[in-house]
Amino acid sequence: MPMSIDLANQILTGLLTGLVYSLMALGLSVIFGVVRVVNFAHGEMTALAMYAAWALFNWLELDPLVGLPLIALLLFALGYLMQRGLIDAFVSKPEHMQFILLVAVAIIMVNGSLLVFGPDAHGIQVPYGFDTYEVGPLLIDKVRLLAAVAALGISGLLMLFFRHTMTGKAIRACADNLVGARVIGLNVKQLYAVTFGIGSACVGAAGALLALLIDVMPSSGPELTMLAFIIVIVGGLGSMGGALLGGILIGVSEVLAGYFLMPSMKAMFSFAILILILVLRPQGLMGARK
Amino acid sequence: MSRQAILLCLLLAAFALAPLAAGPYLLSVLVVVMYFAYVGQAWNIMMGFAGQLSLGHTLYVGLGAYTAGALFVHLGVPAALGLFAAVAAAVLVGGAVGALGFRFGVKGVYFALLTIAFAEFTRILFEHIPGLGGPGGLFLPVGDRTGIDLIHLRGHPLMFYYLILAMTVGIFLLCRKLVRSRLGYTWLAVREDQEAAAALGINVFRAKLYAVMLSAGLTALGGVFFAFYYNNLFPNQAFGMNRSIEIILAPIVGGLGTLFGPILGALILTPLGEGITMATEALGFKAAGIKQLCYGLSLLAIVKFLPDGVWPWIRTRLGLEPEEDGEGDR
Amino acid sequence: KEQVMSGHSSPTVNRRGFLAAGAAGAAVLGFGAPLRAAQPLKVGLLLPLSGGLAREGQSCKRGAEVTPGLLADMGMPVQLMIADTETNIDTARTRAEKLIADGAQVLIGAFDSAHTLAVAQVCEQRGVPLVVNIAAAPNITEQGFKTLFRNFPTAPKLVTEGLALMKDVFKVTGTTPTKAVFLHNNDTFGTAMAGAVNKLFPTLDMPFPLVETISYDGNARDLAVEVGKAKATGADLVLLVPHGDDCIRAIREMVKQRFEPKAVVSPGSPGMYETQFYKTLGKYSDYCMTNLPWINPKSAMSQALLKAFSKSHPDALFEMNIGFTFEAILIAADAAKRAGSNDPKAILAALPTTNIAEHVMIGGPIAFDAKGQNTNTRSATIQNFGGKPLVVLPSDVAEAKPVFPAPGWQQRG
Amino acid sequence: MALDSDPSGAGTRGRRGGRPLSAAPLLLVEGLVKNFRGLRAVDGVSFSVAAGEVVALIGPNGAGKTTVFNMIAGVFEPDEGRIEMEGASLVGLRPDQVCRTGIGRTFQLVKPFGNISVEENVLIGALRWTHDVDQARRRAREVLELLGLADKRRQMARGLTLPDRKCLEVARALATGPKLLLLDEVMAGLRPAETDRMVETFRRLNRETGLTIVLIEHVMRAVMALSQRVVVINTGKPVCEGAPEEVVRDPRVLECYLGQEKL
Amino acid sequence: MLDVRDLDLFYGDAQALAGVSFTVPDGSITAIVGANGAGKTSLIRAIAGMEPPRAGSIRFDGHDITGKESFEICDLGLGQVAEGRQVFPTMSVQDNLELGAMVPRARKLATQSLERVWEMFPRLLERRKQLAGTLSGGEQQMLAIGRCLMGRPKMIMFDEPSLGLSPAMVHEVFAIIRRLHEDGMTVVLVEQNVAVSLHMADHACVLENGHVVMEGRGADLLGDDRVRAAYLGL
Ligand SMILES: Nc1ncnc2c1ncn2[C@@H]1O[C@H](COP(=O)(O)OP(=O)(O)OP(=O)(O)O)[C@@H](O)[C@H]1O
Ligand SMILES: Nc1ncnc2c1ncn2[C@@H]1O[C@H](COP(=O)(O)OP(=O)(O)OP(=O)(O)O)[C@@H](O)[C@H]1O
Ligand SMILES: CC(C)C[C@H](N)C(=O)O
Ligand SMILES: [Mg+2]
Ligand SMILES: [Mg+2]
Repeated sequence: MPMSIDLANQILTGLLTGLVYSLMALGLSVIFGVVRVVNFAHGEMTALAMYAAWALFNWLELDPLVGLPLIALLLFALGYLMQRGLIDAFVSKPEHMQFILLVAVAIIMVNGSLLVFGPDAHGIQVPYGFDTYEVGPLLIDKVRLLAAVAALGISGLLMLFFRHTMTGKAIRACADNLVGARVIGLNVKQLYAVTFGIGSACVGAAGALLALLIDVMPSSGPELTMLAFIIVIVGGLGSMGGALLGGILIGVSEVLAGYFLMPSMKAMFSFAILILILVLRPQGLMGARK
Repeated sequence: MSRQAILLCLLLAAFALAPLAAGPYLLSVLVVVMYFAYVGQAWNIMMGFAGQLSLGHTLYVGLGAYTAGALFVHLGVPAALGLFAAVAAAVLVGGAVGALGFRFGVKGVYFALLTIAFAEFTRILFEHIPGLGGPGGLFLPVGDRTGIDLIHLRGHPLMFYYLILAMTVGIFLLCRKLVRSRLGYTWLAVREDQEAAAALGINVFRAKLYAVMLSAGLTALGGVFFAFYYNNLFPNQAFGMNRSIEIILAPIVGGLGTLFGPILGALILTPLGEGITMATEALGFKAAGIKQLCYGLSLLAIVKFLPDGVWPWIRTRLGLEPEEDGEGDR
Repeated sequence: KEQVMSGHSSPTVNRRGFLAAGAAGAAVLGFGAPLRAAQPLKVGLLLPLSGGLAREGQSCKRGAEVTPGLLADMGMPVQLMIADTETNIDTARTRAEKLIADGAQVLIGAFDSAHTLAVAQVCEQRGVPLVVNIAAAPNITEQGFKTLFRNFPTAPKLVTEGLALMKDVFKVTGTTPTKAVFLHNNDTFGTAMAGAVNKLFPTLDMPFPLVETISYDGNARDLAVEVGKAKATGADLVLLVPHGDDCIRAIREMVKQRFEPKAVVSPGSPGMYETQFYKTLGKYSDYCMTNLPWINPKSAMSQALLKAFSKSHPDALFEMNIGFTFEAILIAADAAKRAGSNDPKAILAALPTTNIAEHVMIGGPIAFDAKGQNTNTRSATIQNFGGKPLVVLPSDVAEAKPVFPAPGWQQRG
Repeated sequence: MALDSDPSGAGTRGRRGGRPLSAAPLLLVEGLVKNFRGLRAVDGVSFSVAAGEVVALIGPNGAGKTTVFNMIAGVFEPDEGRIEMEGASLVGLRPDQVCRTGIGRTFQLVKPFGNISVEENVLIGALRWTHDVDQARRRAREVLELLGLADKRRQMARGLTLPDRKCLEVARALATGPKLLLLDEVMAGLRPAETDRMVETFRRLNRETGLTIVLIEHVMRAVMALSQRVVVINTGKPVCEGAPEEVVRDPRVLECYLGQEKL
Repeated sequence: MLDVRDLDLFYGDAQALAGVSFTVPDGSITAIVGANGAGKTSLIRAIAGMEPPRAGSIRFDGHDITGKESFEICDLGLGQVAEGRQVFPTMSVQDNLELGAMVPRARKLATQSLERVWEMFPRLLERRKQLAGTLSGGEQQMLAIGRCLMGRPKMIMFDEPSLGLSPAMVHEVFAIIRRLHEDGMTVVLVEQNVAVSLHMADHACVLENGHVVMEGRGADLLGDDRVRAAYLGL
């Protein structure tokens, strides 16, 4: 009996954490969906955002939840400039070129942060860092709950943005039919940069939230990149709902794998899911076949 | 005798005589260079010739290394025999990955990610196989460090250097032959346009499968060398993502699909890394990470300014026309 | 120049005699360096300064940086050549070659078992001695290396002493847990430790059963499941073998999940005594115990080292990595001094007869067995009080009394 | 205009007259249907081609001509209908298998192997029937000679002009040594003179080697000159079928395809 | 209105346009005819700034637009109805139209423009919420035209508006084009349906392999034997 309670607790945790991961993955998905470039430096950017959150917290006592918009803005700028100055020239190049380009970017980011912040893991201790709500037999970790809610909210806003604002529609138009977009005189370069910016802003927000849940160190980047991939592929590259679903799925499945198999195997389990999805439904659970 | 052939002979002579000039340190660097030239060429078969992007290629290095290594450690099987098992294992797995991917029409980025997934999956799997040491590592006992025992692959670094040099030359000649063979042309067709290839009676699925399996097998040979040169294997070192990246850098920087590309790329990248280390030390930058930072920047510069790779660029400078050097634009 | 020095024996003798005087003078005058004519020993230091193990590597480096000054005053001039293995085997290997090519006469390293093994290959090849500062994998000394000397306990030894010390703790405090759960990082070091625990635990008739062994990925982003699983076993003692920050995540989750073991004890691993651990966890970091070789607070040399260290690194923690890295260099320098030559061959010849009674780590005199393993290392129990690690056992070097069971998370002021 | 095609036309009539006698046609297409997400691209197209015949398939853009080719060539599987080559069904075969039954095809949107030389492009086609690369190369040169591309054989295919690329498509298909050649708008973009030359080449192939040809063309000049029979389809449905000179006078064809003269 | 001089366009090493020169008189319907692959679409793409020409100059409405970005050119009032309609399949008809008014010059007028398009194409009004991808070919063509009008162009280039349309629909589309012309719009018309387009055009030029081989009044070309032979097969 207590077994099942523990399990319920774990699943809840996985679900909440998964939501935050989805927000990060969402960035990757948005970027690929429009710009058609797989951002292999995604996790590294997330790590940068986490460092930013840490810095704001340590130097200005700014709670990540408060600093979030600022960090999102910072990452937006970063993404915008990256697309403009670097990636734009590669959008029409073959995948492996984009891969190398972004790997180079990733290497620079990882070691840049090593130089600046040193090798230590940086964690944020908010006053409420150890609080938990007790709901009946369930224990809900306050930080996780806040982060998850925020993540959900931001994802919602993003969807609204793409559905109802003119810029959002224009960006969708680019993804929908690039030629058409140019035919009616949309500034595609600009919109791409904005999209990359928005994707990065997601990463920024996610980073701020993740900083509450996990510690950041230079080597966190690659891990997170992998995680983001698994989530978006499972959910469907380019599908926003997919990213959310994928995040929750991976969050929960890792918990289950850890609980019933061996925690050190949980990542393996996720990769197994990834392989299955790629083989049986490459477009992902919610992706539309192109 | 074409200019390419001449160039080739000069290069070979240079490498053959290098140890006379190079001290043990340079020798160890050269071994790494050759190693990456070799595996780079093996990867190139899959990507450069058949156009299938594998980003998890270290999977085959690891499989080769662990198979031969384990056989040697547990059953005392000499490398000379173990390599057959190693190749077989890699070819099998490669075949499986290919079959799964291609049968279900997994293409482009998705196939690339599939290969990563398999590599990572295997990494963690191997961390949970006690018989292979798990994360604790698999250690190959070393008796003789001075002699030359090619059967057990035990002996002096010079032996290893000439071995990997031979392997690199071998794979170079093999690819040269392949490129002009029926299979080679079939791959080119598949790389360029699968639909058109099919319309010309080419079984695209099989062609791609052959490419993966051959590439996997040859890469596994590199893995066997890796195992017996380093004598200790760890899953995260053998199967890690960074390894896959290291493998593909040389051929891409050197020139994708060309015969010289991988060699040239390795000749550029490994020394570049070493050079940057010395430079930063000389300039008194002690901070860790600065080297990799510069490395990343150089990489960025290369892909940005020589997107087709260094070799094609040099080739036009040397006035070697693709036709003339017989390797087409590959 | 080396050749000349080691070639003729007489000048060496003179030099040695002179050195002694110089050292004495140095002690008095405070600066002896200029007086000394000796060639400083070129020590190549290999550490993971970047990449996955960068944290630990850097802390070893801090220890190394203060060493030459101290050794100089002891008449053992050394010149450090520090190289970064980037937590990568290839690099470790080529860096080693490079150091030797640049004239390193002894190599020290390499914190990680994997890299140590790679470097050992090179040293064996080149006949250059390798003094291992930190690396616990047992098989390092089972490879039959002639040039490798390790001043760090093997995983089994860490575990044996770690568990023994636990029994002492229970004896001293008069409380015994009912059952324990074993959590370990699934990396090279962690599995070596796990192997030892699972092999030795039954043989050491411990007063409590080990109900479950849980291995986790050191890179795991959070340890919620891991801890949840541990909690589900209902154990009241947690044996934890982290390898770095993971212990922070583990403790944090315990608090959040209201998992209240009598104590969290490491049978011999780094982590729960590091600055980061205290900074992040605050009051929750207290009372955690670690059983592993520690700096002997009572030793004069430790005091000297501590003084020098806190001068150059006021806010860095003075812990094991520093001690062992210092000792590794000390061992090399001592061998060179006894050999009266900086020639690798001579040092190699002198190392087996090493016998250093006065050093910084707890334990007997530093001496190596046939395999090049120092068997005189001794683990101590350190426990955290107010964000500082204090030695609580063995009593002869203790700085405080062990507290067990630890007060619950919520009961802490 | 139509008179142009008379010399062969004579022979043709003979063959056309004889067609009912010849047992199974080389290619038989019956009741083909293909839908793309609701859009009915091909709707009940039927026709048959006797060995040695030249048949043209015409119709406005989007009529479904290329889709018909794609179904014959095994790119799409028809939703309904039969496709038979020499009495054996082609339905369900992969494109490469169809090719091995002796059907060569060109693509309307040319698909040259851009990064290799023209000669190698054709060589790859020839490797369909020989395993010997040198033999294939010799064959490639013959074909290139025949189609007047010989002087460009060392160029990278991507550097060719469209007409040359279309020509390369044909060369590649021919090199596979097909019994039946499916040509999708290979004359498009050729100047009338070039068109005539190309037409002459195909005529010769047809006459000398008995090569059977089905061609999709918008260039009526070529259709009139080359084909012995014309099949007209519109919005996927068959409109009419017959001798070229009859078809171009058929009001339905004028209405749906050639465009009304008076407006 | 439009003046093209010695335009060269390459795709990689492949030349698509070679020294193309022609002019479009203000308020005219100018037809550009030519076989598939003649370079018609390339020409239009080059003018619209979607393919950078290698040589030559393009002047539109007094501005030199050579090498300008497509969005700048659109904003000068040069609209196009591209080959294959190029609507946004997964977006509603209304979204499609509104996006047409994203160019600065048309933003403020978006609402009026929409009204105009509604009354011009009542069929689109009925389907305003429908996804463009699910419209019939003809309706998509209307949408493409409507979307173009939302951008308030001074001149429209039509690339094969009748492509893949049923004859009836072709009539409708041409009727629309004629109506636009009567309202004073300058029109460039690229057509496969040579007969019809030459009938409509008061000015025309024939493109072959990227060269202009004939230029003149539509009716004259229609009478020209070579044209009849090559493009009408008569
Ligand atoms: N792969 C596909 N998916 C969806 N629709 C398709 C596909 N291929 C063709 N179509 C549609 O089927 C119809 C017929 O296309 P097809 O290419 O056969 O026309 P065609 O007769 O060859 O025209 P053209 O003379 O322009 O080549 C068109 O409406 C086209 O849009
Ligand atoms: N994106 C491209 N890349 C390479 N070549 C191209 C590209 N687009 C067109 N071409 C080539 O440029 C030439 C002209 O093509 P274009 O589409 O302009 O002809 P068109 O007259 O519009 O033909 P259609 O009547 O079929 O529309 C052709 O050879 C075509 O193959
Ligand atoms: C963690 C240390 C005490 C041991 C070292 N990291 C090793 O790999 O063995
Ligand atoms: Mg067609
Ligand atoms: Mg066109």
